[in-house]
Amino acid sequence: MSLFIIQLLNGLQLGLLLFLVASGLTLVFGILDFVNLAHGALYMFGAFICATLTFALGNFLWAVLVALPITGLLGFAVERLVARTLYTRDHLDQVLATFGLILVMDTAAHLIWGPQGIAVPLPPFLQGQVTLTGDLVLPTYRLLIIATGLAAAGGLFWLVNYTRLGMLIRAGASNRTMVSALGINIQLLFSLVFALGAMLAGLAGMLVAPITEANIGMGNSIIITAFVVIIVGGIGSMKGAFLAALMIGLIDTLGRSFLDDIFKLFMSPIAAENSAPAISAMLIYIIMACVLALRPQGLFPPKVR
Amino acid sequence: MSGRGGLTIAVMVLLAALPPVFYWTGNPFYLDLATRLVILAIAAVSLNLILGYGGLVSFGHAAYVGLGAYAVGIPAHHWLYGGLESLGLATVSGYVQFPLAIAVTALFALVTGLVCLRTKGVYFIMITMAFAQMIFYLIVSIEEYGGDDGLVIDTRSELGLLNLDNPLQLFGLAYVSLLVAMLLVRMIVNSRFGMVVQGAKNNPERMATMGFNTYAFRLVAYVISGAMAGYAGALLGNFTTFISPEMMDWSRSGELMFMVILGGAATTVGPVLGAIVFIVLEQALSTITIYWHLPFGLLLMGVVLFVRGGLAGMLSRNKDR
Amino acid sequence: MGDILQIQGLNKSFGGIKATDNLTLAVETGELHAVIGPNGAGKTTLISQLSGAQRPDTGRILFKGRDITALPTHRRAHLGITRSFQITSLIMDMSVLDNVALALQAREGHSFRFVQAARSVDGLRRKGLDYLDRVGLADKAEQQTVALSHGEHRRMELAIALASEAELMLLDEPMAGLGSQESHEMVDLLRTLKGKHSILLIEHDMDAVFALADRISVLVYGHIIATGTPQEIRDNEAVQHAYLGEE
Amino acid sequence: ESVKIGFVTTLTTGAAVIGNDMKNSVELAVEHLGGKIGDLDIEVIFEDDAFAPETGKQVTDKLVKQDDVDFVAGYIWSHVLLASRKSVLDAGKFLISANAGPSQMAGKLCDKNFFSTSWQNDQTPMAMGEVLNRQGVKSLYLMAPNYAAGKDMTAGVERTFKGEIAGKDLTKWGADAQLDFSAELAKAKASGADGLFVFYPGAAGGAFIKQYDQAGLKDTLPLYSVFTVDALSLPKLQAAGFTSVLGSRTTQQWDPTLDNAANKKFVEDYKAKHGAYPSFYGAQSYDAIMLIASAVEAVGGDLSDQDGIRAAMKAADFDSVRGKFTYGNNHLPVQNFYLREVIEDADGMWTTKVVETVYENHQDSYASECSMN
Amino acid sequence: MLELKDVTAHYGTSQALFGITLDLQAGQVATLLGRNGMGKTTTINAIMGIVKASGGSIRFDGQDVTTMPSFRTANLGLGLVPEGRQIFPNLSLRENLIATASNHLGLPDPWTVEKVYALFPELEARAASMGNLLSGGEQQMLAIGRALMTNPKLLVLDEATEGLAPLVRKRIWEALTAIRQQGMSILLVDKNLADLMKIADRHYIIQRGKVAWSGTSDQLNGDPEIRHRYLEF
Ligand SMILES: Nc1ncnc2c1ncn2[C@@H]1O[C@H](COP(=O)(O)OP(=O)(O)OP(=O)(O)O)[C@@H](O)[C@H]1O
Ligand SMILES: Nc1ncnc2c1ncn2[C@@H]1O[C@H](COP(=O)(O)OP(=O)(O)OP(=O)(O)O)[C@@H](O)[C@H]1O
Ligand SMILES: [Mg+2]
Ligand SMILES: [Mg+2]
Repeated sequence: MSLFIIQLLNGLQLGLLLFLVASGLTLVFGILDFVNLAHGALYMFGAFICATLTFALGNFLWAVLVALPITGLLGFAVERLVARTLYTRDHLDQVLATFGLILVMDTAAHLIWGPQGIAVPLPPFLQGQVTLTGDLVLPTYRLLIIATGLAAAGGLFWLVNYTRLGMLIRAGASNRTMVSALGINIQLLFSLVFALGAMLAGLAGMLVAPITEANIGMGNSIIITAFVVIIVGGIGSMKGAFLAALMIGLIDTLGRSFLDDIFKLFMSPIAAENSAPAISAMLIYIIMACVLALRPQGLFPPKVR
Repeated sequence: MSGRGGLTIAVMVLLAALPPVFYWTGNPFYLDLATRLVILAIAAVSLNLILGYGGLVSFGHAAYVGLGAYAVGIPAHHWLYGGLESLGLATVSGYVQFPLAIAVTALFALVTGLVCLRTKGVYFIMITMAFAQMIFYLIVSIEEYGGDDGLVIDTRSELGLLNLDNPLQLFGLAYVSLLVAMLLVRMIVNSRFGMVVQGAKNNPERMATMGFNTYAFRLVAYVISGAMAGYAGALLGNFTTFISPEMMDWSRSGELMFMVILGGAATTVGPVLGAIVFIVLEQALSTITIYWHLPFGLLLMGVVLFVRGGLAGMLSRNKDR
Repeated sequence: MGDILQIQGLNKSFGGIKATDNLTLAVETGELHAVIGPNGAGKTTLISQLSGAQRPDTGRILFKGRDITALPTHRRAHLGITRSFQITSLIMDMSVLDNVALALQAREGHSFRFVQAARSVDGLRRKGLDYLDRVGLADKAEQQTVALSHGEHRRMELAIALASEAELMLLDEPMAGLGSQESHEMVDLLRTLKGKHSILLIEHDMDAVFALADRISVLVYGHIIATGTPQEIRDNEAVQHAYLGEE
Repeated sequence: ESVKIGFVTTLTTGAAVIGNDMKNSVELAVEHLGGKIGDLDIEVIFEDDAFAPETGKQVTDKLVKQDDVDFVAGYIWSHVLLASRKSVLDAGKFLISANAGPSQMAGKLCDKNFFSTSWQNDQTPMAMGEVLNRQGVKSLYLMAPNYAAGKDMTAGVERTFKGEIAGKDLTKWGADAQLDFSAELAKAKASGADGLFVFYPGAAGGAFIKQYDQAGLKDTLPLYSVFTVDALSLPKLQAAGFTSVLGSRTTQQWDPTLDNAANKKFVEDYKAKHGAYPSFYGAQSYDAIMLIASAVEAVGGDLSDQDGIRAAMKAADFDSVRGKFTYGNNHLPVQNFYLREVIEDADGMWTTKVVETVYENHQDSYASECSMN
Repeated sequence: MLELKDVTAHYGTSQALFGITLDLQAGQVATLLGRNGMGKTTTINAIMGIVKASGGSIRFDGQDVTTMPSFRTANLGLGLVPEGRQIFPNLSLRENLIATASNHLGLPDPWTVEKVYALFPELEARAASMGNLLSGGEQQMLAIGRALMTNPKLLVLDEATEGLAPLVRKRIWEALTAIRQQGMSILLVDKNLADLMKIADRHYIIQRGKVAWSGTSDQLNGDPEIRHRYLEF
């Protein structure tokens, strides 16, 4: 039983991490209508910048605080140089250009930081484990991730749905020309949103770095999962991204933990041992296909797209 | 003749002439390169049918290529190591393998298309990718066919008088196939069927009001495209003599997409041009530096940012002036 | 001649809004039946249900006596129902003529024809130009649709509806966006269709409505409050109050 | 005149760390040879497989057809080697694996022109299973990536380990490989096993070690790994202070502390040049060049004397950094395997040292399937 | 207040405006007339900076706005009711009103949501509906309200009564008359000539991208020849 609870918490933590990546993506995609494949590259840069700063400043938390605005600036630059000219083009052009950007950023990271990746040390108070009850033990750091993820989710939800800025962002997504003709500096607004998206991606990368490490290619493995999350949730919906991220985090974790046991109930142990990993690797795609087969717009499509 | 018609002919003539010249002048490697290029161009042409003309951005097209290749590899494997004789699938006959590749991919397109085509836009992109990934992991988990280690095709398809072990003949087959594929797609898109598919790209609601069941038309286009990609896959299997799930990875599907867009979506010559530029650049840059992704990425971005309508658009525009 | 279209007890609500409220209406074969009513009364919603774009919650729609309530849009088109859109809906990246040619093609039966080039099918082009000529767009036939002005788009909308030669045409504000002269021309054009097609016309241009309609129904809050000849409607006080003002 | 050697390894993606180490070692070997074998210049052409079998095959084709090399060496990954094998052997060239050791090529697919300076996949985990038996581990939890080598590794340890398997997780691998192991670690802990066996090569290894550290399992669930903790990951782990890796055990056919002259020279010169310990990948690559050199020298630089070169290679008559070894009928080394422990060296650098010899002159179990003798 | 001199404009390579010259005084109401496709909307888009003028100059309130980005022009006090409504589909009706609301000129007694509802009571009941779900007429009213909420001093209406019921149309003319009395200027495109004659001071007839005729309502009324030639009654 306690294993089950731990796995629930692990799933929650994975889901929130996914949400951080997906939220920036859904912000830029759902709101600016810009498909940014290079979101993963920003995630990687966040991790690397933070890793470097951790050694320079001697403390992980300080590094995160300094790295956040830097990734924001990086996002700002990407918006200026690449994204801006592409808003009015179709998605395919955006996909192609940002794919090019991935190649550039990955190679740049390789040139700057080398291929080996950087392991990020945590300050002592985050290194230990917290005993919740009896044998419910969780690494302290994972709790920090849970807290950060929840805070970011709340903040974003409020920003997009309940502020005038949020309204303008949504309005701009559907009709830039009109927003501009009604007196709003839409370019600036879009730059800011893009930078915010980059910061969210960067933050996720920074939080992951102490668990895995800052690594070339880390962005490319997360980006597809992040897309799956926002698709399952419904593009442009913060609520959808949040719930889908949790759902996928939980299903993935629980699938990895219990699928083989479940399979053993109705097939031979050997067959179960072989098919369980195959199925659990496919799991998120199966979920996505099922969701889309039943609800072609995702689980929580925003009221309009 | 319009600028683009001239461009198409020029490209195709060059593509036919250069590779054999390389071969005879002692550069067999460049003939190989051209064969791979032409085969991928077939896949890109097939993708262009649904992506360029139909607006159906399939992000799982590499899966069809891969399935086509496995339709060659699996029978060849059983022919060597036994099994499946009862189904007649332990064979190296191209007359079985190629139709099998087409049939399997058409069926896969039909089944997944039924589901995928209910969705639109980016949802479609992602669900096609999801199905491709499922096939990917499925093959990875089948140890009999090498799992993720892949499968070596020890014997190429036997096709009557053609000897596919001869690189020139293999190139010839691929080249003719490409020509046929281009003509086929051209014919389809200009036909009444093609007009419906193109109309449905922009405004399916209007098309329905006119009386077209757009779902059925798109499904047929999707199946045709998938089957053509499967055929390309069968050729690719014969060419590389080694197949692995890796060739179905989403990044491979992405590359096919890029060939189409780079060259110019919804044009006859675009996908071919895209394949040429993509492969040649990849080859040329990677011999210069292992950091070739950097200039390559910059070039991709440059093309998108500054050249609208892909290379075909740019080249034929200049000619028109 | 009987009724080509019968609407029986139709209901459709969106959340709390009853856009169609137990609506019953019949269109006689060959008549031009106008539906007028205030903004937001449910006129477009009615057309959407008739064309198949939206499903009614309850109620039945009979076309030539056959229940079509559950048929998808394209099947209804085959039976002979077409609509025009209040908010222009065209294939923007095709030429003006291709748009109309597609409508003609749809009438040929199935379009699973893979070999002959559509643009070389003589009948499609010639007839397409004919219809464009009728709405005054023949000289724009080869232009990309997106490059036309608003009023020109509105006229294309009508050309497509005409080209479908449907027995029943559901026209949603065809005059909207037209200049005053073009409106007059359009009235003349619609007049020539009378008798050949049954038309359900939605329009806020009262001059046009009174000039054309055989019968008028007034739709308010999702149900019909009056049906009658133009004169009867003009004299109806409730209608005066709810819709016409003192005009 | 020159000897042309094509060397295929991974120079991009995260796995380029391995490729770089191999490249450094090859270059060091060429340097030690003075850039010449007899009268012939050594020309090494490095190619990047980008961690993908298709790319690996393409660059191999290029080496064979365009550059017309005499030897093709390298290959980190089994699937890349399997994909490229035919291109090299059909062209009648020599193929030397400096790392990958798929069972097929040790058995059914063995070839007269194929040699290995590494091992067969199963051998290292088999040695680990043996160690576990000796240490009295009663139950074991297994974790590895879900791909061919991962399955080979778990199969290898299961073949020799006599205790009970408390559980096994094969995790997602490939482009979107799983790097967060919280769920598996929780399971492993809950299983109550005495030990945890893992195989996580490359970047995944570092990630695994960190999470193992964060989960605080060092005392309750000792770690036994193969190909996970190596000279490439240790500096990173040391920089980040993950001390739980100190003392962890791993098996291998080579170690920087092996006491022979060739190894001393290799390790010391490597350290002097690159400021770090070489890894086993590097050691095997160094050996590959030395093997080629010994064979070319044996035929007096006559590269057309294929039979002579083959016979000379088969003799393995060179100073290997792992000490003397012989070739089995399948042209795979028959060699010792050692148990190594992670320690801090005199200069404060983390590295490994040999604890004991697990196997002496061990031959892989597929040799009998090979038709050569 | 608004002054266009020889303004030309292109869509890609095809020219749509061939030299438009017009001016509009503070507190005046002017109209652009002409058949479909003659360049009325293009003129308005050039003023707003949505389409870049390729030649000539546009001045508003003493400032050159020819090349200004459109949000700057708007903030100088231009409020647009665009052709085809262009409601934000993914915002609720109420959000459509407040998202871009402003009072850059610091006008006393600015427009509020309540005032807009008072003008168009139909809207209040739909306040929470998403923009794209509104009926055509509701969208049109909303577009007018949205422009008013930016508190402009020049209101530009491009076919603002399209698709509105006669009663509502009447109410709009009344409202425009009242607004004008508060000193706001108005530039109008509409097809209901009779109504325009009553409210407008000046008319400009646009023919193939040029001003073919201009004059007062009385002049237009008194010149059937002109009406016949350009507007073709
Ligand atoms: N999909 C929908 N969801 C929610 N409400 C809707 C939807 N479609 C229409 N409505 C509402 O239903 C009512 C009727 O809309 P409809 O478009 O049918 O009006 P209409 O009579 O055509 O008006 P107009 O003359 O202004 O075009 C309107 O109040 C509108 O806001
Ligand atoms: N996006 C566009 N691309 C190319 N040409 C265009 C575009 N929009 C309009 N045009 C052309 O510019 C000319 C003027 O169009 P405009 O929209 O200004 O006309 P209008 O007078 O407003 O007509 P309407 O009464 O129909 O709204 C038309 O001939 C039209 O074809
Ligand atoms: Mg309506
Ligand atoms: Mg206009």
